[in-house]
Parts: sequence; structure tokens; C-alpha cells
Amino acid sequence: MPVTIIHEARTERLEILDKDGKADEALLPKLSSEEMTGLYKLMARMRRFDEKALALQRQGRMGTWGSIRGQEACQAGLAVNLLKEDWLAPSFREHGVMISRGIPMRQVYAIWRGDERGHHFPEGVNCLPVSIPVASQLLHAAGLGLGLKLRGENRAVAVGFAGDGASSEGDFHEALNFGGVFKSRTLFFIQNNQWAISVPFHKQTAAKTIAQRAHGYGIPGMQVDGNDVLAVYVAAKKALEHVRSGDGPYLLECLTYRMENHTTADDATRYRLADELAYWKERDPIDRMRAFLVSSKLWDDGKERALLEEVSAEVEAEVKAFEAQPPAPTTDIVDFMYKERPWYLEEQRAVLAKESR
Amino acid sequence: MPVTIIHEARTERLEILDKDGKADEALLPKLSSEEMTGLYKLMARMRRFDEKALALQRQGRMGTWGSIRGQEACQAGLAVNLLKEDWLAPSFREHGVMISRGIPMRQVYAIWRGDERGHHFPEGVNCLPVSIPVASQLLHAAGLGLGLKLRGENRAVAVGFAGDGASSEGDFHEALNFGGVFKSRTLFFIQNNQWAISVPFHKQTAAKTIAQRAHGYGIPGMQVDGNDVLAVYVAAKKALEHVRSGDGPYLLECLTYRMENHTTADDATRYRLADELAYWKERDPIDRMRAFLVSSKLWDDGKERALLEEVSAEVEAEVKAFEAQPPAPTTDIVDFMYKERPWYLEEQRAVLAKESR
Amino acid sequence: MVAKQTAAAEKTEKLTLAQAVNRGLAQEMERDPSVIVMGEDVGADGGVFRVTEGLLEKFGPNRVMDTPLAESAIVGAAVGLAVAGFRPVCEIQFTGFVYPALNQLFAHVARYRNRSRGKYPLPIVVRMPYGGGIHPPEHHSESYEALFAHTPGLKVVIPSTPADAKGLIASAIRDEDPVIFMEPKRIYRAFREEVSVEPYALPIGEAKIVCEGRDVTIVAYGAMIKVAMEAQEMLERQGVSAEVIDLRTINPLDINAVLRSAEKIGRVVVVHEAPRNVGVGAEIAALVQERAMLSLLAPVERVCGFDAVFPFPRLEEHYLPTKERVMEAVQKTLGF
Amino acid sequence: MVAKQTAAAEKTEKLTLAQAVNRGLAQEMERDPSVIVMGEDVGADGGVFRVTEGLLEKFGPNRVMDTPLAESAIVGAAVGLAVAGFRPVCEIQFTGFVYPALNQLFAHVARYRNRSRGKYPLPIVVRMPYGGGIHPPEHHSESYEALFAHTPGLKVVIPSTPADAKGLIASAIRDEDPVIFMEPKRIYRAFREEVSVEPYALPIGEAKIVCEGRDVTIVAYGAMIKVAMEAQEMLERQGVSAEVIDLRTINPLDINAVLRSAEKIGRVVVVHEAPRNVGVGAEIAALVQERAMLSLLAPVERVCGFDAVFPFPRLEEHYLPTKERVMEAVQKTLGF
Ligand SMILES: Cc1ncc(C[n+]2csc(CCOP(=O)(O)OP(=O)(O)O)c2C)c(N)n1
Ligand SMILES: Cc1ncc(C[n+]2csc(CCOP(=O)(O)OP(=O)(O)O)c2C)c(N)n1
Ligand SMILES: [Mg+2]
Ligand SMILES: [Mg+2]
Repeated sequence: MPVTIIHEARTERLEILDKDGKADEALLPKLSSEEMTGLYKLMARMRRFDEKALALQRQGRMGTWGSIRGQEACQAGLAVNLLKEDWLAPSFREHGVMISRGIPMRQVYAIWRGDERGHHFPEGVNCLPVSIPVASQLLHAAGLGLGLKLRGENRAVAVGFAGDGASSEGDFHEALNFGGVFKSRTLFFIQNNQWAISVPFHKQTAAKTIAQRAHGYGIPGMQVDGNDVLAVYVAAKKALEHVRSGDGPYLLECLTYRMENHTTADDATRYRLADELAYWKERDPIDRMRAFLVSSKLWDDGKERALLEEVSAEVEAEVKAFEAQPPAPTTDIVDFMYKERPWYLEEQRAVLAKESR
Repeated sequence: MPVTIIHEARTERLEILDKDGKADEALLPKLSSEEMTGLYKLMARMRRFDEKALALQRQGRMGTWGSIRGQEACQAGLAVNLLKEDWLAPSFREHGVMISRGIPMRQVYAIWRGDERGHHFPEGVNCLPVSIPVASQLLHAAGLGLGLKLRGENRAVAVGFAGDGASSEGDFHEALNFGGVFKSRTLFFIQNNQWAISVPFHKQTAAKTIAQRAHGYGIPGMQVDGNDVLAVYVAAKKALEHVRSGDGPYLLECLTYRMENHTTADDATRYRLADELAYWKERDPIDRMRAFLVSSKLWDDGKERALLEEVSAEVEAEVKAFEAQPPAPTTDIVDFMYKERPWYLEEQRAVLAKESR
Repeated sequence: MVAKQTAAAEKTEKLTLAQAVNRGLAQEMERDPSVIVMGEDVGADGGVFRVTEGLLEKFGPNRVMDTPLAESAIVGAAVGLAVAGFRPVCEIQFTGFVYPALNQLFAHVARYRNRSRGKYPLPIVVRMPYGGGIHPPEHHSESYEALFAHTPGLKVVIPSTPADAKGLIASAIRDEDPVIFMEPKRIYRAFREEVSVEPYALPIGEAKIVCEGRDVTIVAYGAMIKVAMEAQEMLERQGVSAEVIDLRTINPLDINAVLRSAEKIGRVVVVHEAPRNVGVGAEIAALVQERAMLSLLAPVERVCGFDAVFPFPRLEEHYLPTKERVMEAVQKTLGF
Repeated sequence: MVAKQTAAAEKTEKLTLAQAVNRGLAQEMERDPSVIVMGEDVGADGGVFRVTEGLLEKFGPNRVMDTPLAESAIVGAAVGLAVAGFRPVCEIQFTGFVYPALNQLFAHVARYRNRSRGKYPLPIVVRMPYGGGIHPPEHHSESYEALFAHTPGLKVVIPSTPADAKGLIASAIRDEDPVIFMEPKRIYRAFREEVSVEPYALPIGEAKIVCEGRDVTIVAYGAMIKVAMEAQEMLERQGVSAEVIDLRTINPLDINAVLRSAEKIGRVVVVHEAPRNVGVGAEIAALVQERAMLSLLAPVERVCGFDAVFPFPRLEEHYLPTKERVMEAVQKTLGF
């Protein structure tokens, strides 16, 4: 046959809860009540944590903050599927999954207050430092996933995070391709929040989805409603199972929405319409899951009040601890550059030491 | 429907001549006898040109040469579809299409003998200088294609060339994505000769084809048998029509085979089996087209002899002209850096001028 | 050349440096329809520092293009656009995000004229805010001018005042060769000055004597001019007269301006916020000792950023050169 | 430190520089199973210069990995591999192709230890052949060591002899910090010397006095050592005694070795093939005038590549520093 079809591909999208929290029963994951409410609690904790950071920032007590508001379902649905031995390679908008993995809130606050010490994560927490150049960390995740494979791990995986904007960078491509070639133990987890600062997704690429790129690398991929925590839970589980099995990487696109400004340095009213925000407010991942839980008789106002009190108390305590930390010695500027300081840093350290006296 | 198919794609491959030169009549392009033999002559001219360069190199009269042997069908099938106003953004293995576009052979020889003057192409020949960092020139082609669009051109397009290895670079991705977003007037023309120096295609990517990547950028693409000049002719025509119509870029993958060493600096016996080469020798694009022409009564031994004489004479004359060119003045090293020489290049020029006296 | 004062009759407006670049861009786009602006968020958002504000409204989406988030694409596509007859002005959002574009800059932009023996000069400007002082996250404070200055084929321009910024961006755009135009973000809005409302161009490659002096020459550029001038004022009070030279162009350096001052005074301090090792200060020290050794009364001193990663905000102020460090270096040359 | 001679009893073999790096790689891979080699064509092909020849056969495809053609991926994946406990030795095929990897090198490799406050040091080596002299196509002759030397967090090592190459690649691999290891391809096979068959490591950061002298110090590295020594011999015949210092490490520079010589002699010529503007020579000149001004009898001279794109082969020999240019610079310092 002189005209042959040499490749066929379809890309799926999963949704379980509709915008009002009504579930497609056939697709509902078999989770216990605790697990169901656990997902909700995780999201509520993230939101409180995030809101506090925004408040601190307005008061001049925080640096530039990139809010995760609206993306909690993505991060919670993934987080509960992770094992202790898994690795994260986060971008700058992964606070939710980071605090869910045992990184103290005070450390994440510290990073964004501008303190490298926040990055010295506790022993046993497998998380790379936050990477700011978009998409660059996907290669770290590809390499880590290869490293895990070479070490013979058969459970641990690496998760590389990126946004829709990041998917235009060359590193996105190189990472997925490299991962595919080496069958690295890597989940590429893309939160498509439809904006890259002021650039909407349709100006980022002429492709309809990011998920469909997977086929170009010979790896599986899918899209999931990123404002539906149950759907993300199911999709992440499936994706992670694939990666854990040793069959190579997986590309999971969570279609979500950035409900805040890009960061506190941004003013989204310059470039996006209030209507769009309103549309997505109705699809808030937390409201939606609460509606589902309430209608499932798993949640009520009392529980809600108790939860909010609990997470508020935690957040306040963490803020207190975070703000109690005195600034690092100025000599820290040079002290972590190399294992041993070269002569010129020895000299420069002396300048810093003298000035700080 | 909670599980939806959000994207479906199929990738086609076109073949017209089989390995023995038997054509699929239904797919045969409607070409005159002159056009048919013209394609053959073009390929023969390329081969002679290429063989001569290899011979010169062995005699120390040429620099590093990357042979196009085996890829003549790709370059000829494309070349005859190009208009004078089209632009080329060549990689280092596009000698065939370059000499078919009005760049004198002597200039291509000069480039590879190590003389920048070869790059000063004749007025009216729209061709960028050879780009050596793989895939990087695809972005130039994307930009040029956008420029042509912005200028309101409705015929001219830009053709960006790259190999299978190059398709792993980030620039490949950025170029196709950029082109897709801006609907740039660009044909991305990939000669997948199945090797990137010593790395075979299956180690370059886990994807089966390069053509299937097109879907990830929302642009069309297809694969063609790159050793079948009629198939390339048809595919390139179709691809160019798409681009000329203003509907955005096209990704055309020609699956071919590098019959020589990567370059004269390489020794392919270190990494590839003789069997593979033998297999592809039987699929030589020139032999195949000749068999078709002979069986179509369009070609015979007499014509073959005459053709070989003609192209040999041309090549020899070009070599003579090329070798007659004295080296450039040493001051050329600094004289083309800026429109006006800064003071330090003025000083450095004096050193060069003094030494060359 | 001593700073040119705006002629009394000229119509002026009071602008910040960011606004002055904006005016320069708008006026060059008006003058020449082949000038286009491209980059991340340069359209509706007007750039994260608002330097391209209003250009989209004025010139439309075919001349002010929000690109996908891909720096190599921005610069690589500019090569093609330049060959197609445009004069692209690319914005890289921060110097710390230019690295993905370095392949295109080093392998192509810097070399195209030479490679094509003059056939394809590339009139491309790559603008980028650089330097510290605004307490942003990592990668937003970098000063990598040395990389560009070391690369043959590029010009590197760094203005320090609104008036210079407007005239130099115009020259950069009109230049037939690629220009890296680095904008000191720390002083984007630090002060305003009267800037001629008419379009004008200032020569690339000419330094400016910001302040004449007798006892020491302070060579600086960009945001460090402010620091140098603070030091100059403090020194003045201590009876030390400092001459401050604003390089304005890093490549080609205005060697004559520096040498004239060095020969006159014999003591030179170079200030920049980039790391010291193999930085622009090294080049100036090397040139001065090479060409004015016999005039030197003391070694050329360098006051630079530390040879360390630019710290996160909480330690940032300790990284950047301060007037105190400049004064100390001046004292050192005086006491030599 | 004067060049250490191989002890008489040691078993040695006669190796080229390329072979010596190969031996060093093999022995370190034997010593430490976490050492892996990755890059384009490093497997079956043994690298385009055969520096990784035989490693695939010996250590298998899990430790010698042909990667896709993607430099950012090579270095970026190495970051992840290093965190996973490996010691990746990346090969970049030519220095002219390292640019796509600069984002990973500058934004991550150089900064990871610092960013993570010591939690994730990256013991990564990035090897690359550099420099001119082999008449290859464009981009195959570049010397961009200044970029790396300017970047805090990297070490930069450039050997000039087989024995040094073997000992330094071992140290680079054992180092807890990232090392850019640049190999002078022009002398990959230019000569052989006796090299100890046992594994050994030479300290990073120590220069070597190749030849002691009285009248002038020539500071060089890599392939320029050969040029410097040719000049030294010619000068010798003219009655001029040159001391030749091989830096071996570009960052951290062995400042003491250079200063000792400068103080002893008072005349210094620096030689490198990279462009002069803001090159390593500038740093050396700046340091020497800063710290040994009173010992200097003449300005520090620089003999460098021109501030131009490295030319295509037919003009290449005119670009590279020659012994004549070195001698001229020496005469200039002597005649000052
Ligand atoms: C390489 C690089 N270029 C530019 C930036 C500046 N920048 C920070 S975030 C951002 C947009 C990112 O968009 P996306 O990937 O969609 O992530 P989101 O912010 O929406 O989470 C840009 C342009 C950067 N961080 N890295
Ligand atoms: C960015 C970059 N890295 C490495 C090289 C060295 N190199 C030259 S050609 C080549 C292989 C190219 O393979 P492919 O793209 O398939 O083209 P082909 O040589 O087969 O035509 C390599 C690795 C290069 N030219 N550019
Ligand atoms: Mg986004
Ligand atoms: Mg190939």
C-alpha cells in the first residue's frame, strides 16, 4: 500500500465531578470516607497557606508570591498518590504539593521571603529546590527518573512539574524525548492554568492540548480536568502506575485555571477579562469537592468550621516560626558556593564578615 | 461524557516507486517526460558533485565534507517545487538543493574548503548561510516565514532543513511551535537518514516517526519515502501548497538513509553493520528512478552516458574555478565583524596586515 | 565627552528610565515601519516592567508580538525576521532568562554578518533588564554583560539615565549590527529627568564624564553610576575629588575616555555589580595598565559583585557594591 | 610548583593527551561505580575524538550512554542523575555546541549547592574539546573558557599534557563540585609522554612552572603551552630567559604561582587563543597589576585570539596566537 497510515493516536480527557460537584458514579474511585475528606482537607490546607502568603505579601512581610489558588485539586490529587521515596522537581508554583510532602510551611514561606535556607529540606523529603527558569526542571526529573531506574528502584519515580507556558521551551521537548528514549521513571505533570503571565494558552501553541504532544515522544499521555480532585486522583494514579511499572514516562496535563495574578508583582486586569475569572470561580476545585462531599453526607458546616480552625492555627504557628528566624549571616553569600572556598572567596568572605560586624 | 477523546491524529506515509522502480500508477504525478528525466538529471548532478568533493577531500584539496549520497531524491524532489522567491535555511547537508537553486558549485566547495566567501551567494538567490548547530536554523526559517507573512507575500515560503538527530534539540520544538502559533510561511523539511553520526534513530527518540510530532503543534505533517523522488516530489508539492496558501507551517519527514560516513572525519564501520548499508544500496534513489525511466522508455544508456559527461564536465570546470581562487586577505578575519570597525579591531587589523606582508 | 545638556529651547518631558526607553521604542517604530517588538508579555501587558506599554495599541499585533515562552525562539526567529527585512527589537524578560537564547546569540546573531561576508547583517536589538536591587526571586538580578562583551560581533549598551536611555535605544535600533541593550532595572523608576520630546540618537561607543575630578577616576555604568555618584559626594565632603565616567557602551569600550582620565589622574576604580572574575572590570584594568601604566599612581581597583551566586532577597543588599565599598577602594588607591 | 617528574620506579605507558583522558575515565569508572559517562556518540563510536573509546565495551550501556542530540538534555539530566547518586561525566562534542547547555550550566549546575544550602552538591564533570588548529568547519574551534570562569560555582580545568590530563580528569571526577574540563583538541594527539599506569589525581587550582626563567613570565594554558614553549626556545636562543607557567586551572586561578613569578621577574605576558575582550587574560592582568604593581617593570601584555569570529579553516592559522606574536609581546615588555 503506497499510502499507509504509520501512526494513529488519540488523546483522552477525564472528568468525574461536574461543575456543581455531581459525580459520574461509574468513574468514582473507590476511596474510603477518610480518603475522600482527606483530599478536601488537603486542598483547604493549601488554600489557607496560600491566602496567608498573599496577606503577608500585602503587609510587606513576604516577597513575590505566585498563588496556587485554583490549582489545589491538581496538587492534592497528585500528592496523595505519591510515595515517600518519590522525588519532586518543582517549578515555582508547587507550594501545595510541597507542603503535602512534609516540607514545613515555614520553609516554603522562607524561600519566597528570599532565604535560601528554606531550600534545605528536611532529611528524607525527596524534593529538589524550586526551579525558576521554566521547563528546565523537567530535565532534572528526566535524569532523576533515569537514575532511579539505573539504581534498580521499582517503586520510586520522579515527578517533573511545569506550566502551559513552560511547554513552549526547548527543555520541555528535550526532557520528554530523553525520558522516552531511556524509559526513565518520570511523570511529567503539567498544570495548564491557561495563562503564562499575560499570554493565553492559544497564543502559546496552535495545538489544542499539551497532552497530545506525548505521541510525538512515543509515550502515553492524557488530559484531566484539573479542577476536579477526584479526576486528578484517578488520572495521577493511572499515570504513576504506568511509570512505576517501568514502562517509561507519562505526560499528564491538568487543565486548570490561575485564579490570581501571575504573582504579586503582576496585575492581571491589564490583560484578562473579569468574565473569564467569574466563569472559573464557579468551577473552583474546593467548592466543587465540598458540594460533592456534602451531597454524599461526608461533610457539613461543623466539619468545615473545625477544619478551617485547624488549618488556620497551623498556618499561624508556621508564620510565627518563620518570622522568628533571624536573617542568615551575610557570609552565607559565599559559604555555599563550593565545598572548599577558593582563595578569592576567602578574601571576599572577609569583606562580608567585616561589614556585618 | 466524562471520558472524552479530545484529539485524534493519524500520520500518513507516501511511496510511489517500489525498490525496483515500479510505480503505483494511481499515485504517479502528472509530469512531462522532460520533468521526469529532469528529476533524474538533478539527482545525477548532485551525486557527481558530491562524489567529486569526496575525491578532493581524499586528496587533501577539500575540508571536512558531509556527503549527501542517498539523499538526492529528497533534495531533488523538493528543489523542483521551489520558486525563485522561496527562501532556504540549510543545515550542513543540503548541498544538493543548494546547487539546484542557483548557487554555483564552486561556492559550496569553497564553504567546505573553509572559505567564508563561499557564503556570499549571488544576488537573487534566497539562501541563508549554512548553519552547523543542528536545528538552530529551523528558528530562522520560522522567523523568515513569519516575515514573509508580515510582508504580505502570498507565494514565497521559507524552507527549514534538519536531520533526525536535530529533531531532539529544543530548537526543533520551539521552531515548530512558534511557526504554528504565528502561522508562519514555513516548510519544515526533515531528512531522516536514520543516523546522527553514530546514533541510530531508535536511540534518538521513542517515537516511531518524526512526522507524528506535527500534531503536537497543531500543524499538518506526513512522512514520505525519501529514496523515491516521485513520492518526495508529490509530498513536497502538497506541503508547499499548504504553506503557500497561508494556512501555516507543514512538517515533512523524508525517511532516507545516509549511505556514506557522517562526514569525511567519521568512520561508520565502527558503529554500523555492512548489512544495513547493503540493504539500502538496493534502494538507491538514483538507481530506482533510472529503472523507472528505463522501463517507461524515457531513458537509455546513450542518454546516461551523455548526462554523465555533461555533469562531469560541469563539475570539473567548477573545481577548476574553485581552486583558482586565491585565499582571502587575512584582514578578512576582522573586516566583516561590524559595519564599522571598532578601535580594537582597527588595531588588530594592523597586526594582520603587517603579518601578511 | 562631558554630559550634553539639553538645549534650553528644546521641548522636554520628565521621564523615568523605563518611560524613556518606551518613548524611544515608540518613536523609532514611528520613524521606521520595519521596526518590530517581540517577546514575552510585551503586548497587552506592556512588558513586566511596562517598557513596551502602549505599543500594541499604537502599532498593532503585527508589530508588537507576544511570543510563546521560548527565548531561543524569540532570538532565533528574529534572525529570520531580520533577513526578511525587519528590525526586530526582542525583549528578554530578565537577564537571568537569556541563557536559553545564548546559542542563537553566540552561534548566529553575533556571526551572521561575518559568516555571510557582509551579505546578511542583522540589525537586531535584544533588550533585557539586568542587575540587582529590587528584591525579586532568584534569576531576576543577574548581570551577565561580560558574556556579551566577550563575544565578538555583538555590541553591548547599558544606559544609566533616562536621557541616555532614549538616545541609546534609538541608536541601537538604527544600528546595522546586533546590539545587546541592558537596562538597569534598579533605576527603572528611581528618578526622572527632563528628556527631549523629539526623537534623537546618541552615539554607541562613547562614554560620558558624569562629573569631573582630580584625585581619582571612578569608572562605572548602569545602576552603579548612582552608587558611584553617592561615593563621589561623600568623597567630596572628605576633600577628595572624584571623576566619574559612565561607560554607557561596554563593547566597544570608549578606551580613550578612560585613558584620558587615567592619564590625567593616575588612579582608577572600576565598579560593577557582576562578579569580579573575568568581568568587565578586568578588561578595563588590563587596558589601563597596558596603555597608561606610567601614569598610574596606584593599581586599578575593582569594586564588584562577589564571585558568588546573586543571593535571594534577604541578603541581596550585602551583595551589591555600596558607596562604602567604593570609597574604601578609592582610599586604597589614594593610600597606595 | 615545578612539574613533578614521574618517580623512576613507577610503571608508565606512553600516551597521547586523548588516551590519557581515556585512561583517567576508565580508571575512575573502575574505582567508583557511580561514575557514568554520557553524551553524543560516546558509546560505540567512542566519541568523535575517541576519548571514550572502549568504555562502552568495558562498562556497558548503563554506564556509558549515547544520548539524543540535545546538549541541554545532557547537562540537565546530569543534574537529576547527580541527585540520584551518580557522578555524571558529560561530553559536549565541541565547545561550540555547549551553548544550548548554558542555561542548565549557569542556572542550575553552578548554583545547586548554593541554592540548596549545601544539600545537593553536584559532582558533575562536563568535558569538551576546545580551541583551534585542526581545520574543521565552523563552531569546531571555539575557546569559551571565559564564560565558565566568570560564572560563580563552576571550576574550570584545562590540561596541556597527557600526564596532567590523566591526573586532572581524575580530580575533576572526584571533586564534589561541578568541573568544566576543557581539552585542547589541537594537541589531543600532538605528542606522547610517559604516564603512570596507576590511577592518580593532581590538585585542581595548582599551576605548574613548565620552565623556569629570569627575564619574562609567560602565562598560558592548554594548546598555547606548546606555542609558549616554542617562543621560550626561540627567546632562549636570543638570550632571553622566559619562565612559562601552565595555569592548568582557570578557576580557581593559582594566583600565588602567577604572583610569585611576576614579583620575581616583573614582566608578564599572558597567552590564550580566546578573544581578548573580557577574556581570562584580562583577569590575570588585572590581578597582577593589582597585587604586584610595584614589582612590574612593564605592563602585563596579552597575546590572544582576535576579537573576531574564529575563521573558517583557510584563514585559521592567522587567527591563532603564534610564537612570533608571543615573542613580539615579550620584546615589548623588555623594551618598555
Ligand atoms: C526561561 C524563563 N523565561 C522567562 C521566565 C519568566 N516567567 C516566570 S513565570 C512565567 C510564565 C510561566 O507560565 P506557565 O509555564 O504557564 O506557568 P504558570 O506561571 O502559569 O504557573 C514567565 C514568563 C522564566 N521564569 N523562565
Ligand atoms: C548543537 C549541535 N550539537 C552537536 C553537533 C555535532 N554534530 C554535527 S552533525 C551531528 C549529527 C547530526 O545528525 P542529524 O541531525 O541526523 O543530521 P545528519 O548528519 O544525519 O544529516 C552532530 C552531533 C552540532 N553540529 N550541533
Ligand atoms: Mg500557566
Ligand atoms: Mg541523520
